[in-house]
Amino acid sequence: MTRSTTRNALIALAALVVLLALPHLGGGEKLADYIIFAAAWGLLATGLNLLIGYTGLISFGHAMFFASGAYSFGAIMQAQIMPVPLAIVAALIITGAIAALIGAICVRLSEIYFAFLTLAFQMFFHSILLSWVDVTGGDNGLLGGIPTPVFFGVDLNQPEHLYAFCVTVTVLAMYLMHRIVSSPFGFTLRMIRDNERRAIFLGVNVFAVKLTCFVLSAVFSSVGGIILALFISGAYPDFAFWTTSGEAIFMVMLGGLTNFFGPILGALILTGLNDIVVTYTDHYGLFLGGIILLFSLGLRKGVLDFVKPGGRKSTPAQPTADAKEATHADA
Amino acid sequence: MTTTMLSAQGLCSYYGLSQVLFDMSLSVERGETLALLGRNGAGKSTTMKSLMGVLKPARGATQYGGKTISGWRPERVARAGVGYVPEDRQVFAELTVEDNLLMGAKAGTKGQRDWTLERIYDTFPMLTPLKSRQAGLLSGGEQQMLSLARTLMGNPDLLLLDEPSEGLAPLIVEQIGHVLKDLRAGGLTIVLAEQNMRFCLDLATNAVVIDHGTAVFSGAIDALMADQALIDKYLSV
Amino acid sequence: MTNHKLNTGRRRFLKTGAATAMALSAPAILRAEGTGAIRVGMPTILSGVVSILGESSVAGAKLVFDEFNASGGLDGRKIELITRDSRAKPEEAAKAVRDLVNGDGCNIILDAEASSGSFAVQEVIKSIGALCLHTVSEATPLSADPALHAPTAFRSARQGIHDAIGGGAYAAAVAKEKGLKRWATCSPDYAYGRTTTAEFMEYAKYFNSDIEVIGQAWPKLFQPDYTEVITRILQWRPDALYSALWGGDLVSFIDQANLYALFDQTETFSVNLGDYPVLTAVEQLPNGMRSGSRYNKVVPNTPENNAFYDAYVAKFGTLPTNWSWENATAATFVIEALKDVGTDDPVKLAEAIRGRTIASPFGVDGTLTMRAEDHTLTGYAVGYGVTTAEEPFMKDFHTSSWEQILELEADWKKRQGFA
Amino acid sequence: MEPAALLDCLTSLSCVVTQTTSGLIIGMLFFLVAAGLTLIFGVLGIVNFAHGAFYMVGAYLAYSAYQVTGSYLVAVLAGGFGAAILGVLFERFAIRRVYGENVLLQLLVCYGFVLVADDLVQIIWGSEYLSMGMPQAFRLPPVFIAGGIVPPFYIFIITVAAVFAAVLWFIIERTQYGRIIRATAVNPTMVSALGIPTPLIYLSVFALGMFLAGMAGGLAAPIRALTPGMGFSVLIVSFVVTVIGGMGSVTGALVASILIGLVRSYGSIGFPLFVDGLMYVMMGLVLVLKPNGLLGRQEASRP
Repeated sequence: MTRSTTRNALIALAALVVLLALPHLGGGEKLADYIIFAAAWGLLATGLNLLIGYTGLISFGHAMFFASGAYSFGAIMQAQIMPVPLAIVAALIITGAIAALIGAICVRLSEIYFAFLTLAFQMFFHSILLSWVDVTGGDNGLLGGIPTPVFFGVDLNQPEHLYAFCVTVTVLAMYLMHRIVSSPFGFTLRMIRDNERRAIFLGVNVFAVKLTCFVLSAVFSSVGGIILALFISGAYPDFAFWTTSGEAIFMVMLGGLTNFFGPILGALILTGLNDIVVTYTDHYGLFLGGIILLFSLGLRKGVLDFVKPGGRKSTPAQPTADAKEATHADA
Repeated sequence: MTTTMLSAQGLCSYYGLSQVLFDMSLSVERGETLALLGRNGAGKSTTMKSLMGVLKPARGATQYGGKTISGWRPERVARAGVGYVPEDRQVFAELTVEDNLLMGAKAGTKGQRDWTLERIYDTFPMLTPLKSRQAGLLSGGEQQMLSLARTLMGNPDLLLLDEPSEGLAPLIVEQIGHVLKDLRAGGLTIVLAEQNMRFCLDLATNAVVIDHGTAVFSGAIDALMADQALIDKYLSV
Repeated sequence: MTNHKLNTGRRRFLKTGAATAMALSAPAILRAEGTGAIRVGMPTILSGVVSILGESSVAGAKLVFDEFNASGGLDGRKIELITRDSRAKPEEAAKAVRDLVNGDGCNIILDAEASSGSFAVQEVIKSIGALCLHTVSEATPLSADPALHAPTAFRSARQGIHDAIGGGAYAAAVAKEKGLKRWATCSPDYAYGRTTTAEFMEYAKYFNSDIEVIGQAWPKLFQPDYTEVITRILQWRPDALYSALWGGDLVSFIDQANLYALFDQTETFSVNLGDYPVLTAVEQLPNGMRSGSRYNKVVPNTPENNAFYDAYVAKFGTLPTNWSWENATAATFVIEALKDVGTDDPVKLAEAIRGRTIASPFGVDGTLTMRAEDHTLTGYAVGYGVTTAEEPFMKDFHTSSWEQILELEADWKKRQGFA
Repeated sequence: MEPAALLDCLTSLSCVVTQTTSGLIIGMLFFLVAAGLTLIFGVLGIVNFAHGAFYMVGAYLAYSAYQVTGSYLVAVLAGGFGAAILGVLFERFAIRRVYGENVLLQLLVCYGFVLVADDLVQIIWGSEYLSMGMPQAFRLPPVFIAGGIVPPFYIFIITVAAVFAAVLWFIIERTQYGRIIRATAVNPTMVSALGIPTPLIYLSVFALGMFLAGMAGGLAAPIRALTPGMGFSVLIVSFVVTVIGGMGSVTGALVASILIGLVRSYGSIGFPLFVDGLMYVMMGLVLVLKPNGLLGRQEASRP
């Protein structure tokens, strides 16, 4: 272990301790619920950002992996064939396999077409969840709750245990993702994002790298789905609906896609905003839509994009071709 | 009658974060043909773009016909009488030759419509049989003619002509030269950015030499020709 | 995934934490008791395509609670209704319920969620123990399946199987009279549409063995265009058509099928047609379409039900829906139980509601009962009538016999393994 | 799967007539929405996720206009122009600010707009289902052509949509304005350097697209229930149509719309449970095999 990885591990541990202590310092269950919810969404968003922010691939279909994590975990637990930790691993493997299949088809495409194809797959996945009633319960979701037998003395039926478990898994997943993006692999991703041609010249197998990233991104996003499934003791088709992807993308944008912690900050903000808007008004769309418009037309950059300017510059506000024009001109 | 038609002072332009023009200045008199010389990458095209408003200079000012036009959008500059023929021609590949010409059609600043399709086909006879051909299928020389003709359809008072001879066969270059001479004779003011000095000699009266985004010489083209050291330093390949 | 070392560390931490958490969360129940307002939480859908569901649910409950508050409340304690928009997302519904109970101190939840949301709410109720009345979901397993049972959760809504038995018997009789043998169905392609349709046809065949299903169309929920489904049904040339489409989808379907004169050629049984928002939206309601009972001023045609209708319209300016009466009923159960118990302790309230019979404008015999064995509402108006284009929109209403419904329901439960 | 039923249908003239016309009506209404979507993408480079919201607004405005005037024509025009005016405001104050920006930012602007629009519609028109009702002139029994059933109203809609397709084609291929928008799609800078105000072109194309969406909403108002959020399902199909036809190609949108319409009408007989699935599979296949769509433009080739 190098010094910086030791330091990061210590930071992660400290974050975990703080998170575990938080609800007991006066926040109560409301705070715990909020944190679990934001953690689930935050993992989806951070996983997604491995693609968007680090590789420059905009997936509009990540909700399907969020759902596949939740559904496979829930279904395995309902079948009562393995304990929670193994079921999680199995759910991640299943998601990884699905992602590898879909990724192999999608990552060859660029830009908007990649986004559309992932969106198409997601809609297909969603319709399977709805119509394969025997396995998925259709629109009723996985009926009957998700049983969670005690393992290693952890009883997820107790709110305190559930909270501690979810927070631990989240911190662990975040730590692993951080290690990935700061590894040589992470640098390769950024090189592909910034200059794919250069990467090819340098002998990088771009397809393999993109596919690996796609799978990793899907797997981490599915951890978020598993946490949400644990929290509400069920899985529902709307996990795979495009609006779920849309919200995750908004979280990435809101927090900032150039910063590793941007998406999770975005998740914290948006989850909080949702709670506030729903609590104080019946006009969700008006308020949240207004906030989104203000953000996208006013701020334009995520919160953490301001704190730490990343490698990406924003292009001037002119139609696409103008911007293209400027870059291929002489000097 | 010599009045200043177009002048620029202290233009600084950027592509993204990299600066390309540094304090670039020039001035063109009415009816004059000004050659903008310099090596590849010296900043000629950037100067043209900055004058046209296609690229917004970060600093500096441009006056045209007594008005400050820096900061104007290109269409406003064009409507004020400036015609622009870009370096890489930029014909609309999917449109036919005639549609390309019609795209450029507009009245001049005094409402004149001197350039009609007939006159264009007279001036550029090689375009006549190509009328309904897609512009993308034309040869480089034909595209250059088309691009120039398209701009003329807008009846400009001043022509910004960027590297018209680039990559073309000598015969075509010669034809273009003839057309330009006729235009000059008709009273059109021309700013001609070129690497090909020989091409400019016949056409231009004055010259500006650009290097590293700034004007290193400004004066009569004869004076430039006389200064072999300057030519060696900034223009020889 | 789980690291043993981490676990032991956390467990030690948890022990101290758990005690604090208990101390903090337990008073949530205590706090709400006493003299403050009694808080009733309602997660529901207030935005999007089915926002009418939420709006009319809130209105139905509000009508009853406001009246109760105006008459002095529970020894001066008012009932406060707190609503949360779940945007039809089950996870939001679950979180809203937790928040309503833990954060807002609601011991009573009226769950006005569509079926997926109601299953999510049921899971929360199982672990959190508040009193819950599901007021919208007609999904049968919610209360029929013992595996889903929660001691403090009830269904104050139609139960799919009740309508299926009542509707099946009615359809069988009409089929016999008119010689309708070849049946087609057209229902939305999701759990509600599929189970409702299967159960309806099952009982129609049970009562009339001549009935034969010759084709089934399953349009998607919220599909904008039904043309391909309509022309397909035309190809089958059925004698009769059953549909579980509802809401805006049903309005679109009728408008589009009218163009093909579908309803002139087939006898139509549309379980969800008889709801005011649908009836008033369809501009050209074909004559003689048959509908199951939803909410109607004249079903049952009693002064009490007429009075409810009038009060509702006067207060909200809109017509009551099926969801309105279901929520009004839930609110009435809550109030009756509160009067009995005197506090809003969920366990005591649940005891008071279990098996309770209340006087109600919506009961066939003027009463409704919350059946003790499976916490399901019985006694409401089930049956079919012929819809008309003008007020009261329903004629020749045939009320199904509850005796028959209960008998066949018991049998059905056995077959499903629910009893 | 019921291939036998499909075969039966294909060998029966009456069935072919019925299914083909129903395929056309499904397709042509999608086309009106998709045409604007694809035009806006082609010229402005914007994926307009708010398109469905304009369709919805058009339908609601048409409903209100019909309530007041009783004229279907006025209603449809109110839907079209109302949506166009709203489109002008949206372009001027929102979309214009994100041209050339990250596509995610564009999506967010549209997403925010959709949320606000849905909620405002709910506040203004209420959450009840609304139905405009069939205009008196079209309350006719269906006609039988070679044994196939065809509602007169649908003959009207197909005609209107076909006329609009022809007018659009004419505008784009045969007018100066059409030349300008085709050129702007490829090289806006050059267009602007020729003295043509591209911001106005963008604005007008956006307004045209919104006009088409709003008019489609108005045209469909007699046969589709109005609810807040109704634009969404229309949007999804329009996207599929746009992608299959080729983003930016109006002709492609027409071909793909009719294709999708026919697939739906015949598919509902041959493989009823897979009609939606087939749409997505078609879209997926097109994206993999021919990312630019059936008739999509190749990337601008500049000399």
